[in-house]
Amino acid sequence: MSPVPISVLKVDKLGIRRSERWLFRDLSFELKSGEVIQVVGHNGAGKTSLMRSLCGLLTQAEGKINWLEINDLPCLPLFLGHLPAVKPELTVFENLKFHPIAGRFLDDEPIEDAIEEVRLGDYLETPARYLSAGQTRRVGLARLLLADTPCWVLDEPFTSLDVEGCRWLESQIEDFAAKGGAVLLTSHQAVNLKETIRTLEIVRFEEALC
Amino acid sequence: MSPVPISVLKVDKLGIRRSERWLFRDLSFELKSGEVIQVVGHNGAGKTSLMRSLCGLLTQAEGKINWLEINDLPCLPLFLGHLPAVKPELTVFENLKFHPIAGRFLDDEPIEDAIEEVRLGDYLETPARYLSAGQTRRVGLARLLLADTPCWVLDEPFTSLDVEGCRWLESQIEDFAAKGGAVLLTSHQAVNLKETIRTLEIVRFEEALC
Amino acid sequence: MLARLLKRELLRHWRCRQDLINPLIFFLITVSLFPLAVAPGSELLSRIGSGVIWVAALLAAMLSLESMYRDDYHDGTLELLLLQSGSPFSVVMAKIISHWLTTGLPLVIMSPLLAVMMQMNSNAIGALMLTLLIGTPVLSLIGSVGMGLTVGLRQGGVLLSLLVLPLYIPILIFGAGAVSRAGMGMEYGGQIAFMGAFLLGSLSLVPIASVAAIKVSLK
Amino acid sequence: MLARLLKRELLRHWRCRQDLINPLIFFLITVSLFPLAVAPGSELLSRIGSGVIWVAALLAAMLSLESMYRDDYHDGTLELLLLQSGSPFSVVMAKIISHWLTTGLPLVIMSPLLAVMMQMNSNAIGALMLTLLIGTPVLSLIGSVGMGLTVGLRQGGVLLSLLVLPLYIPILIFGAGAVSRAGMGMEYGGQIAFMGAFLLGSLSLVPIASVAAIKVSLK
Amino acid sequence: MNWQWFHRLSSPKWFYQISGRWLPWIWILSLVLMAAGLYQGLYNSVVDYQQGNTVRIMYLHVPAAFASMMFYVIMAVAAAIGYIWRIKLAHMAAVSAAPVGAAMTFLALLTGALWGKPMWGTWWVWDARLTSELILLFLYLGFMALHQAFEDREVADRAAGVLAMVGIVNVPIIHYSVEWWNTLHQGATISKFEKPSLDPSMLIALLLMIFAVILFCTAIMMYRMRNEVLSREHSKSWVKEVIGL
Ligand code: HEM
Ligand SMILES: Nc1ncnc2c1ncn2[C@@H]1O[C@H](COP(=O)(O)OP(=O)(O)OP(=O)(O)O)[C@@H](O)[C@H]1O
Ligand SMILES: Nc1ncnc2c1ncn2[C@@H]1O[C@H](COP(=O)(O)OP(=O)(O)OP(=O)(O)O)[C@@H](O)[C@H]1O
Ligand SMILES: [Mg+2]
Ligand SMILES: [Mg+2]
Repeated sequence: MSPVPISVLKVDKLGIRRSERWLFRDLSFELKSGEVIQVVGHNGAGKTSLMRSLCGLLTQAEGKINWLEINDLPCLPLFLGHLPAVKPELTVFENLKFHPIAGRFLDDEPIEDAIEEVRLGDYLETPARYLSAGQTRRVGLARLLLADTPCWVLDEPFTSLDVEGCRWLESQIEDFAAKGGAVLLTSHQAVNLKETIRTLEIVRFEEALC
Repeated sequence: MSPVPISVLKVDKLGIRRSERWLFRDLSFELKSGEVIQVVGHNGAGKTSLMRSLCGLLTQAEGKINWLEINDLPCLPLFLGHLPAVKPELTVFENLKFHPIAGRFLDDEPIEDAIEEVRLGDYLETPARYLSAGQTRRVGLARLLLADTPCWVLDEPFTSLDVEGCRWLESQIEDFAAKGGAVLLTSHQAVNLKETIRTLEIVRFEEALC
Repeated sequence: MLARLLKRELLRHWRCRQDLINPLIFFLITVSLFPLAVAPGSELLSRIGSGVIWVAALLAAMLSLESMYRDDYHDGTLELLLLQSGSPFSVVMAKIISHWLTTGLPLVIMSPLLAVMMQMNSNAIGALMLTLLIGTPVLSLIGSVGMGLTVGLRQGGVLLSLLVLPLYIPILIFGAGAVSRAGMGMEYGGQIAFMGAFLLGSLSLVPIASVAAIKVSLK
Repeated sequence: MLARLLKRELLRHWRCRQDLINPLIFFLITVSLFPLAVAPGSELLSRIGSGVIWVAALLAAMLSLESMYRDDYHDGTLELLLLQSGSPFSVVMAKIISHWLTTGLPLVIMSPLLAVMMQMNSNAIGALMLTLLIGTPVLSLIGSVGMGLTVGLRQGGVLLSLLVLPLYIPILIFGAGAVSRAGMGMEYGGQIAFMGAFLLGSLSLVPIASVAAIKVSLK
Repeated sequence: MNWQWFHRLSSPKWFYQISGRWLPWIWILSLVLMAAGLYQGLYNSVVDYQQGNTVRIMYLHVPAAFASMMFYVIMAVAAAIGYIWRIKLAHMAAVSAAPVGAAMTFLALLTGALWGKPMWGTWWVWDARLTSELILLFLYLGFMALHQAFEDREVADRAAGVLAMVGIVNVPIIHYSVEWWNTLHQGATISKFEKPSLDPSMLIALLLMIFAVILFCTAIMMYRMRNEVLSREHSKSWVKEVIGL
C-alpha cells in the first residue's frame, strides 16, 4: 500500500492523427499510482491508438507523454493489446519462458505458478494453437502476474474471458491498484471494482475548427 | 412472422473429442425457427467446437446433426467465428463484394446499404487493415444483413463492439427471430433481448464413467 | 461463381503487388547468378541453361505456394469461402488459376530474356517457352494439393517441399530434357506429349484432391 | 551479456527446429535438382558443381535472413531488447552469430555430401569447404545490415534481395572461382586471401551499420 | 443388399481375432518359401552367361522392387476405402503398410545400386525407373511425415490418405518407365509369358522369392496392424480383456 500517490504518467495536450485525420487533440490527463483509469469511446474513437502511442508504438502528432522515471530511465509499462501476443507454435510454458517480460527473462517456478493461477495447469505443455480463444487470452494475462512494473496498460483485456475469468481479472486489477500499481484499460463492458474507476472519454476532434 | 415454428436444426446425442479427450457427449437439442439459443460454458468448454461441428468444420465423434432441408439441400447457416474473416488488404467494400455469402455474390447496392447500416459509411474505400478492432468486426457483421439464410450461427459476436454496437446487434437478432430466423450464439456477456433466450449449457463429460 | 472468385483472388494479389513480384525477382536473381558462379564460357552456359532456368522456375513456384492458402486459412476466410460459396471446386480452381496467372505466366514471359542471357539458341528458347507454358500450370496444380494438406501445420514449409518436390521431378526432367534436346537440334515431341498428359491428368485429379485436402485441414 | 543473448537466440531457434532445417533442406533440394535437370553426364556435372553449390548456399542464406529480425520486430521483442540490454552491439552480434551457427555452419558441414553427388574431385571438395567456411559468415554479416534496413517495411522481401545480392556477388565469384580452380588442380590462394579480407572488413564494419539500420527501422 | 459382412470385415475386433489365427501360418509359409527360394537361387540355378554370379542379386532386387510397388497400391487403396467409407480399420491398414513399403523401396534401391556398380559401372544414374523409384521412397516418407505432423489421429489418417491416393499415379510410371523411355535398366522379363527370356531354373527361384517376400511383408504389416488396433482401441473393453487388464 503506497501511502502517497505519485504520478506515474503525465500526458499533456496529446494529439493523434491517423491517415491525415485527427482522432483527438488536446488530451491531457495524469495517471497516479493506485489508480485505475478506464478509457472509453465508440469503435474507432482512438483508444487503441492512444495506448499504443503512450507505449511508444506510435508517434504522436503533438503533445507530450511523460512517464515516471526510475533511476533516470522512464518506466516500462506492461502493454497487452488486442492481440494476445501468444505464439501458436510454442507451448503455454514456453510462451512465458522465452518472452522477456518487463525487460527480463523469468524463472520456471513463478511461471508455473502463474499458469496454475490462470487455470491452465493442465495445458502447461500444450502448444498454444490448441487452446480455445479464452485460454489463449489467459496465457497473455498470465504476464500480469509475472511483470514487475508500476503500470499496466490493457487494451480490452476482458475479451473472450468467461464470467469467472472476468471476475478474476477484476480482482487482479484491484489487488494491483491496492499495492500501488497504476492501470489504464479500455473495455466496452462495465468494469466492477470495489473502488470507483475514473473514466476518460475520447471525443472526436472536429476538423471544422482547426 | 412465421406462425408455426419449424425445426431448423436437430442435434442428437452429439459427442465431440479433441486430442483424445471428450469435450462433451450426449448433447441433444433442437433449434426452431424464430428461436434464439445462447450456448454457455466456461473457457475451453467446447462452445466453438460445437459450432464448428454444426457447420461441418469439425467431424463429430458420435451423434447426428440434421439441418432443415430446403429443396432437398440441407440449409446453409451463416457462420461467423472468432476470427472476423476480413482481408486486411482489401477495402471494406471489396471485402463484402468478393466474398460469397449464402452461396452467391451480391450486388453493389445492398452492400453499400449494409456498410452504411454498420456505421462504416466513411470507410467504404478504406483498406481493412486501417480499421480498429471494432470496425473490423462490424465489417464481418455486415454479412448478417446480406445473407439470405434461415439460420445464423454466431461465435462471440459481441467481441470488440462498443455499447451502441452491441445494442444494434441485439436488435438485429430480435428482428431476425421475429421474421422466423433461428439464431445460435455464444457470448460470455448477458444478451438482452425482448423475449427470453434459451440457454444451452455445455458441461464437461467425465471420462471416469466410460 | 468461378469468375467472381478469380477476380477476388487477382484483386487480392494486386493489392499486394510486392508479394506478386517476389517469385519473379527470385527467378531472375537465381538464374543470373549462374553465369557469375560457373566459370564463364558460353558453350558450358548454353548447355546447362535449360536446366538452370527450369530449376529456378520450379523453386520460384514452390516458394510462392505459401501465398495460396496460408493467409486465407489464418484469417478465417478460407472456411467462410468453402462454406458460403456452395462450390468448393470453384474456390480451389480460382486459387490455382490465379496462382498460375501471377506466378507461372510471368515466369513464362520472362524466360526468353534469361535464355538469351544463358546464350541458348533460338530453337531451345522456343522449346523453353513451350515447356514452361505446359509445365508451370502443373506446378500450380500439384502445389495446391500439397499446400492444402499442410496449411494447418506448423512444420508446413519443410513438409510442403517433401510432399511436393517428388511430384515435381518428372515435370522437371521432361521439361529440361525437351529444352536441351531442342538446343541440340533433336526433336522433342515425345517429352511435350508426356508433359501434356501430366497436365491433363493433374487438371482432372487435382481439384478433387485439393478440396479433399483442404477439408481435412480445416477439420 | 553477449553469451546470454546468444543463448536466447539459439533456444528460440531450437524451439522452431523445422524453420531451422528449412534452409538446409532448401540447399539440399536445390543442389540435387540439378543432376536431374542438366543432361546427365558426370563430366558436365563436375564442371558446374562448384557454381551450383555456391549459388544454392547463397540463396539458402538469403531466404533465411527473414528469421533474423522479422519475428522479433513484429512482436515487439526487438525494441525491448535494444532498450533493455544496454548494449545494442551484443544484440546484433548475437543475432549474426546465431544466424551463422544455424544456417551457415550446417551448409558447410553438408557440402561434401553434395559435392560427391555432383562428382567433384577431392581437391575441389576441400576448397569448397574452406571457401564456404570463410564465405558464409560474410553472408550472415552483410545480410544483417540489409535485414535491419528492411525489417519495418511491408515490401521487405523484394527489397532485401535487391539490397543484399549485389553485395553478395563478389563473395560468390571468388568462392566459386576458387573451387573450380582447385578442381582443375590450380592453386587458389589469391581467392582465399580476398575472401579473408572481405570477412575481416565486414566483421569490423557490419555491427555498427546494423545497429544504425535497426535504430532507423524502429523509429 | 446386405451390408452385414462389410461391417463385420471392418470391425477391428474381428480383424484382431482372425489375424491372430492366421499370422503364425503366414510367417511359417513365408519362411519356408524363402528358404526354398534362396536354395534354388543360390545353389540350384544356372549362372547368367553375361552377368556371372552378380545376377543372384536379382533374387532380392526384383521381389523387393515388386513389393515396394504392391504395398504402395495396398496402402493407397486402403486409404481410399478409409476415406470414402470412413472405416477406421482401413486407415490402420494404410498406416501399417507404409513403413513396410518404405523398407522394401529402400531395399530395392540399395540392391539396385549394388547391382549397378558391376553392371553399369556406376552406383546411380538419373534414369526414369531409378528416379521414379526414388520418388516412391519420398512418397512413403511424405506419407509417414504427414501422418506424424497431425496431432489428431483421425485428421492425420485422412490427410495422409489424400496424399497416398494422389501419389498412386507414380506406380504405373515406375512400371512402364522402361518402355516409355529407353533406359539403362532392364526391361520386363517375367511378365512376358509367351516367351520367357529367363532360364526356367532362374524363373522358379525368382517366383519363389517374390511370393516369399510378399508373404513376409504381409506378415509384418499384419503384425503392425494388430499393434495399431490395440493402441487405437485401448479404451474398448475387448482390448482390456485381450491385454489382461
Ligand atoms: C538403384 C538402381 C535400381 C533401381 C532403383 C531399380 C528399380 C527396379 C524396380 C522398381 C523394378 C520393378 C519394376 C516392375 O516390377 O515394374 C525393377 C525390376 C528389375 N530390375 Fe532394377 N533397379 C535398379 C538397378 C538394377 C540393375 C543394376 C539391374 C541389372 C542390370 C536391374 C535389373 C532388374 C530386373 C531384371 C528387374 C525385373 C524386371 C521385370 O521383370 O519387370 N535393376 N528394378
Ligand atoms: N485444434 C485443436 N486441437 C486440439 N484441441 C483443441 C483444438 N482447438 C481447441 N482445442 C481444445 O478443445 C477445447 C474446447 O475448445 P473451444 O475452442 O471449443 O472452447 P470454447 O468453449 O469456444 O472456449 P472459449 O470460451 O475460450 O472460446 C479446449 O480445451 C481446447 O484446448
Ligand atoms: N494503421 C492505421 N492506419 C491508418 N488509420 C488507422 C490505422 N489503425 C487504425 N486507424 C484508424 O484510427 C481510428 C482509431 O483506431 P483505434 O484502433 O485506435 O480505435 P479504437 O478506439 O481502439 O476502436 P475499437 O473500440 O474498435 O478497438 C480508426 O478510425 C481507424 O480507422
Ligand atoms: Mg481498439
Ligand atoms: Mg470459443
